[in-house]
Amino acid sequence: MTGLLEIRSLSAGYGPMRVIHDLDLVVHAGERLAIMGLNGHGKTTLFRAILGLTDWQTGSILLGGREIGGRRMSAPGRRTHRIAASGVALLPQGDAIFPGLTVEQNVLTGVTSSGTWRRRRGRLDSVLEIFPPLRPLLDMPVGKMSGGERRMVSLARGLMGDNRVFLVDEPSLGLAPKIAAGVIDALGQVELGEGAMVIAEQSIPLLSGRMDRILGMHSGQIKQDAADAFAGISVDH
Amino acid sequence: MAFWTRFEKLMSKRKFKSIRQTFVRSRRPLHQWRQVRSDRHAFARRAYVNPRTLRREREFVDERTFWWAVALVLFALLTVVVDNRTALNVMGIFAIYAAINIMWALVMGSAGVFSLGTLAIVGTSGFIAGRVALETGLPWYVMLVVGAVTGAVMGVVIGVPAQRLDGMYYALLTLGVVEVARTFFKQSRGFGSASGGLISLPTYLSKDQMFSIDGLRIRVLVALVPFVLVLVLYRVLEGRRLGLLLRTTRDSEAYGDAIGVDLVRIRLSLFVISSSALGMVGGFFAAYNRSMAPSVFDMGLLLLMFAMVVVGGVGSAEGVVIGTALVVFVHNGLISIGPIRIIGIGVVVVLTALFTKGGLYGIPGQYRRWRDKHKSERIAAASQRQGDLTSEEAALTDDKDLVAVARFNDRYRWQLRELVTEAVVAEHQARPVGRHSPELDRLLNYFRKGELADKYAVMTVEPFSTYRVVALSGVRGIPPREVDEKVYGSLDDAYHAVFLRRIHDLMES
Amino acid sequence: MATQKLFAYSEEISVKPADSLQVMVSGEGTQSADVQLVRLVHGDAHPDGPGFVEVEVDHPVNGVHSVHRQYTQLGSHAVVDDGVELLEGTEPFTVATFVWPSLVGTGRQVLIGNFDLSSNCGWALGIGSSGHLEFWLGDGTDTDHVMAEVPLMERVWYLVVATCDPRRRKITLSQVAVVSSTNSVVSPAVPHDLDSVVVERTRRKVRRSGRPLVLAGCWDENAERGKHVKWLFNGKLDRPVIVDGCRAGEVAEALRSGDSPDGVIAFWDTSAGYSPSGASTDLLDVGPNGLTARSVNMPTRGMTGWNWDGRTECFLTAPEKYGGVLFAESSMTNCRWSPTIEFEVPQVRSGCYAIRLRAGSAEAYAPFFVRAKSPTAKVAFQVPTASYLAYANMLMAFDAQVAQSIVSHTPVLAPADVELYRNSQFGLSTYDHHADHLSGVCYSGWRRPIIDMNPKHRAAAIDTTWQFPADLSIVGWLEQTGIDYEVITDHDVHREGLELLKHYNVVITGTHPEYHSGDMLEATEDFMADGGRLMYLGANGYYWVTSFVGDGDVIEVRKLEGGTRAWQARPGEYHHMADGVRGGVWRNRGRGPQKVTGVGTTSEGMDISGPYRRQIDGYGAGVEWIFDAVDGELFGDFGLAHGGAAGMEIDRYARTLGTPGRTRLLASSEGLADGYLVMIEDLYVNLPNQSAVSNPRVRCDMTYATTDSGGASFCTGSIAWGQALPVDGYDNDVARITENVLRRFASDGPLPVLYDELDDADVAVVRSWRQKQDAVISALCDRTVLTNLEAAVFGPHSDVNLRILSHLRGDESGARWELVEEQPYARYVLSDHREGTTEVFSSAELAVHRFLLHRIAALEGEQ
Amino acid sequence: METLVAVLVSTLSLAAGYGLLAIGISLTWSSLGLLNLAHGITFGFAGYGAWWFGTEVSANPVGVVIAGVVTGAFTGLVVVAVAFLPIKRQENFPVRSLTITLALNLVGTQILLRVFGPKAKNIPSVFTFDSINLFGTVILPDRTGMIVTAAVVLLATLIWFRRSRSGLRVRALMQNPEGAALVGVSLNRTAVVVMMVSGALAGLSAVLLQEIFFASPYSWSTPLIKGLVIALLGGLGSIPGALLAALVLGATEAGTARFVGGQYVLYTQFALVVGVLLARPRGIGGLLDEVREADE
Repeated sequence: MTGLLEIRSLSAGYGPMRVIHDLDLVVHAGERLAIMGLNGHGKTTLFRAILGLTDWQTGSILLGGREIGGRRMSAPGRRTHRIAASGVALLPQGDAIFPGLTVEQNVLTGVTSSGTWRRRRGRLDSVLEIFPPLRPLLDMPVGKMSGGERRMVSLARGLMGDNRVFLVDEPSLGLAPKIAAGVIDALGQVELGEGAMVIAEQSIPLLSGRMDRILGMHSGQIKQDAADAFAGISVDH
Repeated sequence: MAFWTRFEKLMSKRKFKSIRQTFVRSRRPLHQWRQVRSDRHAFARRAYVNPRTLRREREFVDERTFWWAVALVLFALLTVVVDNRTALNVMGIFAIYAAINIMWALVMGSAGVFSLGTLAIVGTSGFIAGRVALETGLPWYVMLVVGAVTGAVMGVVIGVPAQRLDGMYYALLTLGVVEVARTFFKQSRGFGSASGGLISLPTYLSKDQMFSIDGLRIRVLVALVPFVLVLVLYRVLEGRRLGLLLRTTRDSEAYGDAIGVDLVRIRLSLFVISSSALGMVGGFFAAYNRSMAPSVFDMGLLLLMFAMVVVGGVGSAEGVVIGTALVVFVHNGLISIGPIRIIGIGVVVVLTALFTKGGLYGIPGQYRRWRDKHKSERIAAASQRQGDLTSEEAALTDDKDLVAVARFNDRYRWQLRELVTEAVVAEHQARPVGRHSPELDRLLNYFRKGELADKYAVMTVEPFSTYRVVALSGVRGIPPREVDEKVYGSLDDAYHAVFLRRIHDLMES
Repeated sequence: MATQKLFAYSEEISVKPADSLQVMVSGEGTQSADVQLVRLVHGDAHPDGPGFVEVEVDHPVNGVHSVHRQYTQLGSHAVVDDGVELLEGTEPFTVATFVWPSLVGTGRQVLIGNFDLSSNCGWALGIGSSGHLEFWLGDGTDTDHVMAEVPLMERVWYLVVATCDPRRRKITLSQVAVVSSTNSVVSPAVPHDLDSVVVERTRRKVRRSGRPLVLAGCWDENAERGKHVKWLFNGKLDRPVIVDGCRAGEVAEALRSGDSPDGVIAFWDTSAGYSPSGASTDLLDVGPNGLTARSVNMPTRGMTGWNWDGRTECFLTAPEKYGGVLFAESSMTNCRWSPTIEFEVPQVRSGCYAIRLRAGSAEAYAPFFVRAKSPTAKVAFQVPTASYLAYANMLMAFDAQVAQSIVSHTPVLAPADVELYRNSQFGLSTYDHHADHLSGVCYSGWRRPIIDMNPKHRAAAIDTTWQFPADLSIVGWLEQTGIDYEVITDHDVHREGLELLKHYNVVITGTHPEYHSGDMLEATEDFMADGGRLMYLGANGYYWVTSFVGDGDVIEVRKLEGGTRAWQARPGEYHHMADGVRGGVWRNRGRGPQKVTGVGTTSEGMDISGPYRRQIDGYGAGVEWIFDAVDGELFGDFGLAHGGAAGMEIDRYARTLGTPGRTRLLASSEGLADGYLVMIEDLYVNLPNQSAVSNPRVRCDMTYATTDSGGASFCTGSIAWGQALPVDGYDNDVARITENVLRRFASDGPLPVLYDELDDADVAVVRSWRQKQDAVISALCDRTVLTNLEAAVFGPHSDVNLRILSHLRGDESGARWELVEEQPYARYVLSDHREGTTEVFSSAELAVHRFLLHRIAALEGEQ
Repeated sequence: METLVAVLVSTLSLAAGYGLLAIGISLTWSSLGLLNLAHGITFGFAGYGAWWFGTEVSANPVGVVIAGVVTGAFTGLVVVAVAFLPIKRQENFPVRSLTITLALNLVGTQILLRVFGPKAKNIPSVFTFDSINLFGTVILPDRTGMIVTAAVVLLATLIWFRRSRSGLRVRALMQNPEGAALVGVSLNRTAVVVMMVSGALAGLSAVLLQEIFFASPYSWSTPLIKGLVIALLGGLGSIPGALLAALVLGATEAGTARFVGGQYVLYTQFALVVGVLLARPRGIGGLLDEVREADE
């Protein structure tokens, strides 16, 4: 059985630094997958490599059987828009949002096709149901909002398009535990259909029971069986 | 020197037979000549002992003075030798344009003002100097003085807003200044709107010299005077501590405040001084041409001058002069081939901007950087592949012990990474200090031995209750830096946090 | 100013009631400070103990006093107060010196001159920031300089000569390396191109600075600080000279041949002034004008000079080879602040006192010790002030790469440590290096703020109290026992000797009385021979040879080979400048402490501390009273120092090193970890597995011994002991044992007579330890894959296998087997003498492997 | 009243012409960080394009306008290919691109000179309907046409920028290039679109302003400077700011010409701009949002 997203012997890094080492990973259609790992073990870099944002990368990344990765030694970000347009949504950790636009406009930039653009109202409503705190803030410029609210905007934006793969980078980061749990619940509600969702997290308890599969990531490699060991290691935030 | 021969003779006598003492044979004494009436050395030489050969290598501290002297002498000789009027004209124009461009480079480079209004200052000063000379009948050199004063005034008028506006805004505004000046002098009767500018201005040539080729030679040679003056001014302003400071600090007012220097003030005075020099050149320009025309404000000329500065490289006087020589030669020397030559200049400008970082003069440096980068990339790639240094890198290191240690550590880290397991991490968390398994002990011993710089330590916030992780500087007097915002409620937690960071660093190294 | 800072020190260490005492204070960000005289009772604020305890003492000095910022002159240098006009440099002159730079290229340094930075006047011969020899002259507006052609090389002796002719405005500057086989870092066999001669004309003339000449620095002055010395030199100078007229060649020849040049204005013969009682601190001028150079911040004398040939070790036997004077920009032995408070010591009980200062958030203590006006108590607590000085303002946690390896800990820093590191203007400890990272600090003075003397201070490297704050745990315990005691200091014992000690029945030491002078050792020995009783409640004591300089406020220590040392004195520089004695550890001078106390240093390890296990001797006749009211074999598994009474640094019983035969080994430590390694002086060759986990002699011993004159010693062998006393409100086994001993020792009656049961108690301890260890090792064997051994019998081994092998090698049971090589590489015979069997093997590997398997089987069989 | 109407009409027509130029400069700067000084030569080429079509193919007004617009858009394409795409990721991009666009002016002028000669060309009139009489003032047809056309086009641009999906994507790019890439915005494609739109606007203005500036090799410099000055006054990068600035400068020009004298137009305009910038270094748009920082 082939997966929706197949990564084969991927290595990637920044400058002379190699963060991902010969990584193999298959994400199947319809599944929710969690990648656990301590800070700095390459989770964010893996997502960035899938979107072509690392300084260099080698190996193969197949989306629905089509190569979107391959060997690239420079020009980070050159292919990113194409990869994004092909249905990979990165819901990033940092502030990759547009501070001068309002919440509504920010979320609307997530629309990936003109078909969806015509149906944007309905789409917007359903996304706002997942993030109710955003509804009263629709006309507020994002630059004036708190960190937690910004994260919600960037998550909402990722859900607007017709994406096949959702890569969610540390959704709990910077959020109060209660809100973080709510966000994870909300991500659980997203209809995946034939798509898939990959969530990178440091904290196991937040995800337990909500995921189809949990993998451990350790020093740039996926350890298929390592998930349990991480349960014993609590991580300070 | 008599004293030295005697010194050497005395030193070579071996009096203490009991000690095996040798005196390394010394070179002849080094005489350092100084510039006349100055503490500075014109051609200072310095030597250093190459640590790998143990041999002395002597070199000029700054070779530029030497090459400038050679170039100026050659130029003067060329003036005398060349028999072609066009060539001599081109040389004269070159001298004047080079003087203008050097000051322009100073304004853009050191003063950090992106100004396109240079020609407005030159032209206005020339016009006003010419007008004054015509009204008063004073000789030509007065025009230089009047020009300098006018330039200084204009420097103040257009320099002050520069301190308030952003780079691009200011650049465009100065473009407006040129346009305003052009319109004004074109329309103003007093400046010869009827005759197309001021004519019959005083000059330094006598009537019969004016048309002879020898007169032309004198005309060109005298044009070297403002050029050299401006060059000296550039070296003085640029070489001074404050010039360097301005270059390195550009936009950092905070740094200026920190060292108690009013950078804004210095930048402004630099701008005014260079504007005054531009005014002086403007006055000379009027005397050189015996006329002033509003075409000096034309967009076309501005573009050409800009091309000269950009092609050579705005970062140094040398670059500017080379660019000026090139563009003047093509533009004024090759008139016969028509507008295509200007298209050629434009193409060269585009290519320079596309492919170089500091103009043509910067190409050798750019090549060196490219080569170094390439080399270091190769080294990085090789070390990634083989896990140690390249022979190239090893050969470049004086202390071979460092090479051996680096290679060892690289291998050792691979072994240590194998030891990092969840079990080890859990063991450390359970008991950060005390008896440990051999694996954990090995890891800890490696960490404890590490370099001081950036070595982790724990900082007490509240004794017995609150701790943070910091990193040592390794330099006496420089306090540790905080590595993150996290606080730990017990020492064991803090020790474990340090351990996790070290494991992380080991994995990433 | 946003934050307040206070620093203080007291002028004297040890005072008596009615003495007058000055306290020096520097305050930043505040104009005044709240002064309070306090008696210090307990320092460590650890939650398991009683916390910080001090008692405020009524005194007229209490109240608000005004303070101001005081500055400290850092760096050793020498000032020539006389002959200012002779050394002005406005007439032609020649200046020459031998120089051995130890740090070049980090900043400007002056070798000699009267240059004044604030006025740009005067001249100086120095080293530029690029490491070149330079001659500077100032004409009052600007400075001109002439620069040598090549930079100076560190750790190489040069003869440097400069001539300055103001009339012809000509300066010559020459440097010639005078490398011998012994004196520099390079050898004459490998030619280095180091020499340079430069001739140059200048535009400027020297303008008289009106300042005294300085060796190793130049003047600066500003409104805030006033006059001070800057651009300090790092390295050695030898025989600097200033001569009339320009005569470089003659001066060079004279210096080379050891003569005095002609036309001398001043000639500081740095090889003069040595005598059997030590060296003069000032540098003597042997020229006609007698311009002695006054030392500031103790330049180190008795250093090897340019002509040292390695045949002598001491400046007394060949003074002419010892012209070297070491200067260092980080030297500081006395702050020389002006007194802020002066008061009369009140009629208080003898003890540890301090002036406490507070202003806003800042707090400082200036501690001092009050002796009894005349001794009345039976008990004396000897405060190890010499050891306090040795550790004063230690920066190792920040500065030494190996610090974390030594203590097996990540440092735990406090803001005060960071402040000290940032400023480091209060001098260094004898555990630090100078700014050149080459020269160890051998002087430490009392007259400076010492952050380790703050009663609340915790040692950054190990996160426990150390020295004074740790000793306060003993003081706090003494206070609550109600036993009458008095404090005396090392300084008092050094000065007064037995005369002082003989007033007391018992002398109690601090937790770490490491630094002792010969006079102090004699006093202790005489005291015990006289029937005195010693309670040595610490470890690693009586270790380093220590000298007191001048009036005793500064100690001198040279760390030599053979001791556990933070630095290493350079060859030929082993003798103390203060009194000419050889430094190093007392053991290497034949005075190991075991001979007197019964124990001596064996290990240090700061990771964890453990409990004691009562040994066979501990149950013997005549010692039961020591364990009165102590139940169980294991005790002391608590403490403020890493959770045990046995730890930090530890001493052990060792007959071979002189422990007397009648010494009882009452108890030994257990459960120490890998941080505890054998002291290097016990190792002649490096061996694997020398930690407390695998070496039975890495332990601490509690001993008790008596002398025929009624004297006795009780040793705990552990630094952590003292910090275990205060646990549970001083109500614990450790405190009970100590109190049992103290009450018996303090009483005038005789001690119970001891009968020896075992000749060498160490053998018994080692034997029982080995039996337990056999079990541990055989357990390891079970889970280890022994095939690893087969694959590589002769190494390299895994960590576990190495441990097994080390254990087997140290075990005499192997004598049962014999392995004979009958034919090399072909026939090996292994015979078992007990069973009478033999086996034959074709290779050494196979034979050895079988041999090991037998022994492992035997280990398991014995269980 | 008559005067007032005349000044108003003059103001509006000038504002229309300059606004079309300035909005292109502002748009390019804000979305691409490129200060397009080659906007001048785009204007020049577009004028020649319209003239060539009008004289060689057909004088049909619609055709002439389309010819100008297409030439402008095509020139914009050339500019983006030379001055943006190859260097967009290199250091010191703002100064490099500025240099290249200046050099393009130099090259373009010489090409025009070589191909068409120095003589000015007259573009055929576009608006041929009758004059309008408003409160006694006769308004010429090209004035009316100019105002109406420009107003419609500018409004359409503004709506496109504010409301449409591609406008939103351009604005996203202005604010966070990496974020834009993550939602599938292509920098190259956006750059081409923006430059073609701004080139088309320059082309339109070249046709509309033909009465004032004939097509000649050097005639682009004054419109460029005016366009730049308006963009500056509006606060580089702010589109509403640029429109407002166009009105203000148009009014100044019309007022000065009417009441003081045509030769003083430049001075009053310049004084106004300097005054505003000294008071508000970020121009009018500095009061509004979405101004791209000059020193990135």
